Amino acid sequence: MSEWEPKIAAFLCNWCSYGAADLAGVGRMEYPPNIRVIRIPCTGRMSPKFFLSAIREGADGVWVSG
Amino acid sequence: MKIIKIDKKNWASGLEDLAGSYRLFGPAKEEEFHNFKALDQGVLPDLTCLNTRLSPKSLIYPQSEVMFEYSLDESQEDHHIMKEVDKDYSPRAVIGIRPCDVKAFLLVRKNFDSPEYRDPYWIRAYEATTFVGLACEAPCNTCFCTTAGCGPYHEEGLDLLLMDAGDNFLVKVITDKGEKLLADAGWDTEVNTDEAAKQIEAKKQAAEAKISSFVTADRLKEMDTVELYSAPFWEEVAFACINCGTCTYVCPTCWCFDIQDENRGRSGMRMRNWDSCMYPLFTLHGSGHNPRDTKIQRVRQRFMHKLKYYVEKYDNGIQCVGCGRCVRLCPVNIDIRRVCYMMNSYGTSDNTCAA
Amino acid sequence: MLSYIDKIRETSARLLKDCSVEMVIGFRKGTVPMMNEPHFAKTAEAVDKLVWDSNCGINLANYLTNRQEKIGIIAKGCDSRNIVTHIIENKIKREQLIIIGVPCSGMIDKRKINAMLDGEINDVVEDENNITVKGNDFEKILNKRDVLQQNCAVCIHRNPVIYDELVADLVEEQEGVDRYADVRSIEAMSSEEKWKYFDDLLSNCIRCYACRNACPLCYCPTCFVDESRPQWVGKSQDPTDVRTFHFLRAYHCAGRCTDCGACERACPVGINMRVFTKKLEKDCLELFGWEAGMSADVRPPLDTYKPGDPDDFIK
Amino acid sequence: MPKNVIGSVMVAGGGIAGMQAALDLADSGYYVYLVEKGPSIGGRMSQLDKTFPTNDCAM
Amino acid sequence: MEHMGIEPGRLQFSWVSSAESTKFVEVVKEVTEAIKALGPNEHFLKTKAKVA
Amino acid sequence: MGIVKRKSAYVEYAQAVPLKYCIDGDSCIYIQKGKCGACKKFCPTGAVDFDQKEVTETLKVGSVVLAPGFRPFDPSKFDNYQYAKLPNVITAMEFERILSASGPTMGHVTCLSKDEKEPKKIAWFQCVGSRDMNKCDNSYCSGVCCMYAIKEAVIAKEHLGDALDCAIFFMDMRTHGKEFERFYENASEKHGVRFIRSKVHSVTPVTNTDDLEVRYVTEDGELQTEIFDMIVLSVGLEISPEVSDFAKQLKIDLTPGNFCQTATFSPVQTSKEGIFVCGTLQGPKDIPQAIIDSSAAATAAGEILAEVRHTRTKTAEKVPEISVTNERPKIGVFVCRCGVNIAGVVDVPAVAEYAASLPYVEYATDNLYSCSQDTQETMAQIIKDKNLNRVVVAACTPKTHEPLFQETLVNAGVNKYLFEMANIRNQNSWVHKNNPELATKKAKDLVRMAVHKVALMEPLEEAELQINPTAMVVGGGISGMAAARSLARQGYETHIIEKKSQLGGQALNLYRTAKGEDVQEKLSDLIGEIETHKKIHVHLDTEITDVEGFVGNFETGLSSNGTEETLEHGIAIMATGATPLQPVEYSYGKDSRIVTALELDRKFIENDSGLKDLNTAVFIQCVGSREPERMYCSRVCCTHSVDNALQLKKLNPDMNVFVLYRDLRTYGERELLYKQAREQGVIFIRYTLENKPQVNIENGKLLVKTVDHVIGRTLEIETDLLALATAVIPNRDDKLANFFKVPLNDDGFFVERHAKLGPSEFATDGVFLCGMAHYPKPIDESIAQGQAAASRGVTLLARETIFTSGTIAETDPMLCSQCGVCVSVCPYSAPSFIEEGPFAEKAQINPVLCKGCGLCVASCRSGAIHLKGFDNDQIFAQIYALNEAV
Repeated sequence: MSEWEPKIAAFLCNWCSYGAADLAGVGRMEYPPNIRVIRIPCTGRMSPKFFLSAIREGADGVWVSG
Repeated sequence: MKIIKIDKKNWASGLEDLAGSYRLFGPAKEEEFHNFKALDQGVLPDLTCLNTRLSPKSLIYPQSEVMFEYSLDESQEDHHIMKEVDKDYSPRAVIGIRPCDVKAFLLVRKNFDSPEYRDPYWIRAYEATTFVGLACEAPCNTCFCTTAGCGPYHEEGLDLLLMDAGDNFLVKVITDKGEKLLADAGWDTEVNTDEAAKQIEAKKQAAEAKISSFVTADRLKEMDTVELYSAPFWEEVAFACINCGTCTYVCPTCWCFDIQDENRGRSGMRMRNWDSCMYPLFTLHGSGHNPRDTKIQRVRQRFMHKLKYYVEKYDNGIQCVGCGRCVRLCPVNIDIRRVCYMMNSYGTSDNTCAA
Repeated sequence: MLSYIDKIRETSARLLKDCSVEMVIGFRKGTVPMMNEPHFAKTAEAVDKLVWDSNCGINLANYLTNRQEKIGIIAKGCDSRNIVTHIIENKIKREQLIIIGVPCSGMIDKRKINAMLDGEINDVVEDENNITVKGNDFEKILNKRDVLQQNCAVCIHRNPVIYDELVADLVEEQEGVDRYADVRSIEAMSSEEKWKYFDDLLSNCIRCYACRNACPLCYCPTCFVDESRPQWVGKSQDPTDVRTFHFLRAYHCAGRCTDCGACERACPVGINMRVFTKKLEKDCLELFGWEAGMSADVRPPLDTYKPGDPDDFIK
Repeated sequence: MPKNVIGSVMVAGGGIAGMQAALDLADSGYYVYLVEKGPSIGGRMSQLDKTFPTNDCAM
Repeated sequence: MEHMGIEPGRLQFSWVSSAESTKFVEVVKEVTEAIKALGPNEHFLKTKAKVA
Repeated sequence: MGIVKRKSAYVEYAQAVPLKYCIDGDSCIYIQKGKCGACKKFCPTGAVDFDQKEVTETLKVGSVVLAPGFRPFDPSKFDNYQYAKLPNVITAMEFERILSASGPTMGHVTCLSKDEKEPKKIAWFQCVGSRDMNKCDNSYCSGVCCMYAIKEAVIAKEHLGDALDCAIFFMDMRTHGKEFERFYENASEKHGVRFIRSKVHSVTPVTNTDDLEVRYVTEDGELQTEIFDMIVLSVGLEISPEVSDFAKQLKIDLTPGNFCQTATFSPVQTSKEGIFVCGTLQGPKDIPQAIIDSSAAATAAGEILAEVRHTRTKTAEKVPEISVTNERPKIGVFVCRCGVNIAGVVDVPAVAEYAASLPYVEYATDNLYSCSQDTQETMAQIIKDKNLNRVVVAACTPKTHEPLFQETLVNAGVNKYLFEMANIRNQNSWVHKNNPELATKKAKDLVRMAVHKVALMEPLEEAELQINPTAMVVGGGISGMAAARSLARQGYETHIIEKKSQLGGQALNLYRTAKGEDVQEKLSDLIGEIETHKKIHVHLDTEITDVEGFVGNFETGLSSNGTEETLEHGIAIMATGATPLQPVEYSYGKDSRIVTALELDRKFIENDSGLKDLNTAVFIQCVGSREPERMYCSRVCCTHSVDNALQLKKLNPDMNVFVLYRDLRTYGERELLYKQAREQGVIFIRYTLENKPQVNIENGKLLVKTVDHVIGRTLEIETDLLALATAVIPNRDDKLANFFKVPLNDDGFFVERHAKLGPSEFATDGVFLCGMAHYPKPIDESIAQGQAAASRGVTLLARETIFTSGTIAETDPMLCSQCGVCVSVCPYSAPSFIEEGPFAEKAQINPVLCKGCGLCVASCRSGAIHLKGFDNDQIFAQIYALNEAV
């Protein structure tokens, strides 16, 4: 690969950001392809374990969005 | 018997020569404590330490040891097959190990090298190693080796025994392995054996005299196991214990391990890690049942194993070399000497006195 | 100190005698210098073994978890705060306890003392202000203030916050101590320096979990590091796994840690893991104005959500 | 109301309106006959690509 | 996290309601940029255990 | 439509239901000439039967709902547009097919001329077959063409890039629906669609090419010509003669436009009892409005059949669920192309091939449209044949399609929770269309993550829950009452909660409907029925203080003049309505002659004698609407003002009546009023947002100044009455929205579940909406939506029980350390301590109260709580799968 592309684990709330992500798709809005979405039922589900383990497993960043 | 003298001036150069044919290990100080480390080029073992904080058992039996690798990738031909990993069993030499720690390997060997089972990793590592012991001139106040089947000048398990004699080291040659190491190092100044032996004996007496701490284990073998097991003092012994497992981790004679697989994506490895009978998970069954569910059972197990079951099974004394590490490092001051005393004197009139 | 011991024994004996409690949990004299052993007394004979000195650093609240009987417990400031947390978290009922409060003047740090001396210590004698240490060929008098455990040196809750009996008059609380100098110095580091700092800090860890087990907050039936379904923290000494353990252990103590120092004291390899918990303790104080274990009536801030909670970190 | 009321409804037209009415009726506990002239239901909406204002797929 | 030496920017939080697709896209861009700027994650990677 | 040749054996479209081939009698050689019959020979299942004859069946039903729909206007007869002759003049329906991925060009926009070139310039002509008495008889407005033309223009640009020139020739831009105005604004501002206000005179082909020359007159009267590659005729909707004949047979009254005659207060009732109407037969309309009145028709039919509910229905047979316990995961992966939506960006076969290489994947394939019925059936068959026990579908988004695919699993006997979707459309192909390589990579990552997760999924059970058969309607306006009436007529106890001391809402201020009915009279009839109905309980002067519970079992705290009570109900309908804007412009408040539209209605209601003495009256439209801070059309005001203008003319035919407007939006048959007003001499003058009318009071004279758009000169009108058509402002109630966890949009209207398909319900189960709280609307639409909300509610109430989600938290008492964090932290009070038994004092979770948010799981230090479907190991599996396996 020519340029390093970060891989970001995105923990998205099913009801909020996940919906927004879908809507962004409907709106055909372009954004960088670096995020890998993990759907969680609510940001309350997010646990530091997930952050740590994502980082441990080689994610370059973690984004939690409610 | 052969005794060699090494002028301390030749110490460093000899070690340097050895580094060509051996991987060298020795005590090294890090911050406040000594531990055994692989010695980098030109680094001398620190022989001033009383004893290392952690026992050298990890040199032969690492805390985490990978045994096999495997792949889960079904497109690979050898998927789901355990493959042995390559390990380095080239000759190694441990310089400056204490007699008690070396004796401990012989105790552990009962487990890893028995007629029923020979543990390939342990045995190969052990056999690749030449032990250059350092006699204790100034034992710690928690050392009780002399009553634990060992001593500051104990030779069992050693290939060479080194003694500090001012400008020189006196070296007692115990095995051929030791002999070879001396040759590789170019230390070959023989001394008058008789004279040196006398000198050594005197030093030995002096060192042993300095040991004030002891265990009494004379009755353990003959005692009734079930009676001892059901003794009421275990509640008191176990009360303070926090199940941390420090005692087993620092103990040179504890050998239990646990096998775990660690997966990384579609490959993984099978490794063994030290385990401890102090941990609740140690005996947890797959069913969820745990035969040693309570702390008191686990504490009892540790002492019964070391001081009764081992004694009975191997007729080889207690499973302890008196290094005193567990006594010094137990965060809540559970003292094996005291427990041993309580066990040994159980059923007699006097079994409450602390060591 | 001696007067403390007499009062402790007298109180304990009384409570046992009138059957207010079935056992008293305290300390007995240790078998090595500067160590005492947690001990329970059910009989008069055992009561006579109870002692008190500056080597009672282990947090006795740890011994209360899920006990069913009526217990008398000797509690210094930090112990009492952890007893409060235990009560909040249903680990013991207030009614089961008679708390024998001990105003504390700090526990001594044997590592610090050992480091100050060359030889082995055979005996230690202490009075009000001084510690006399004796070895084979030396004897040295140290000012107690200079050899306190780090956490005791910056402690501002030396008196028990909750008690039924008191063995002595309350001591004056320390004022103006700089509790978080160490945390601040880490905060000031760059990410790279921090990384290095913690790498060094944890390099000796042998994962014996003494810190976890000495901590009264750690009472889960199965600790996350021991879970194997899924096993997401490796059990070897892999530095990442070691760090994950320490990090999450600290995280689990967030809003609950009283900085009693039991973890650090218990560590066989001398890791100062308090730098993790203290950071969280400091954050809790700054963000929520919270100090753990001060009242049995309030739930810790991280257990509850309030609309006013700080959310500056969220975009 | 006469007593011999029949608990079924005929919906004429299988477009979006007919389908919705049929679904509502069926979910409300009535038997529905959905009658459509063509070979499949879906009506005009199935010929649309996207719908305004969200540009959702009409399918 | 930050305290331990993981760069603060590696973990990002945001609130985006399901209607705010524009904000979503903005935040994705921001987050990606921020993490790109930090470069690859080099710490806390679980690497293959050493063969001991 | 004949864009391309259809084979005589055909399927209507890829997702058709039922998806069966049929034979086109018009082109089949066998049917036409008695020869061939090849299909019969080759069909392996012997499904072709030429002997099928028309059969007549008689159905006995309790009620009939008419939804026959429309046919697009056929523009062949317009010789000036030469639709029939020129290949590149097409209808909007044909253009839809060209845009569609499953259409004849696979979504590639090309001209229909032989060269099949990509067009560079496309023009849309509005009002083809609508608002036109000249070339056809359709004087009504079709109501949908403005929006679909804009949509087509925007999507065409999306397909062909911004360089494509799109021009829309229109008379009035009628974007009066919810969120339409913003769409219009964006089309012009962001996408650069050109809007040209002109009715095109004629189209002539450019010699020797298929290009088209368009001649039109600009607003200032200049004749212009422009050349386009393609012309799309925005054809209107009309009722086909068969339908109107059928209606006449049924003796159903029709309107002049051949739509069904209905009354404002009973919008889906035909003139024949027991027959109801919905969809375009009721009037030209867009999808959500059709959905609303079809639900309304359903409830209207249900109202007369309430007592025989459940007498004819049968319970569906369930496919027995196979046990997957102790089975090795056998995963099937279906990668959807979604036409070109996904396949146009992502290399779908590569993803499927990659999926096949993943652990436990036994089967992987790609589908053109995974959601189409035949694919669904094929998938179910594959699951059965291959004994799959886990399924991953990589397609659009679980938010819309998860239930569908779960149903497929159920049909194959697999527990529906053994399923995971990888979102490779909404969150991948649609947003990374310029980066196909990375998008394919991302799709593989997402599939891998889903596969790893699904391997760990366990079958889950759903708890059954009783529904309280009581409804609560918030708001006692027209739509709220309509909803309550329907619910009560269907047999459900209904409570109306009204803040004010009187029922009626805004309707109390209205004079006449567009159809000429007297609002006050009809309103009092409705109120009368509400107040006397046994099943309706009206709570006036009442506010909601608190809401607890969930679908089927809400508990709402009510407060009325200091008395508190708790109402238990199974569903809730939000009908909180709207109020008119109090204007601050046009000197409102400075002169008694300046009134709002509703104040004018008041004068009519009170029979104000001064009205007929006026010499001049001026109406100003869009007061507060379609402004940057209120970017929506208030929908009702154009019709209202036109009608009031007519009323004034009726009182005094000599009165000078002016309507100052921006776009006149008398949609549907309301257009007839507009026409009538023009005929009666009402003068309509257009103004622009940049150049609003000026109102001055000089020496007691009320003067309105505006620029006439035709002559381009400033006019000054001295008037005796100035009526301001003020914006409709929702009664925004954030507290209420919060109580029921339902969203509000930026304008303060509630956000429905789906803009098209779920206009009367919320994403939150058991909560519905209607009336002006949804969007401004006239009385008939408000009533229809009230009925629709009731209909949607009844579908829940009639079920009597519902199943809760299987995605809930559960404690493992063996691991619980009873610290109480979960009990303290849960916002829904789901966890509690077990009181007795072997696990006394450990925590447990009430599956009904649990929303599956996972807060307790994250808070549990002991790891004793599991969230089914999103458990630690499942999320970890996804995390571990983030990177390609080492």
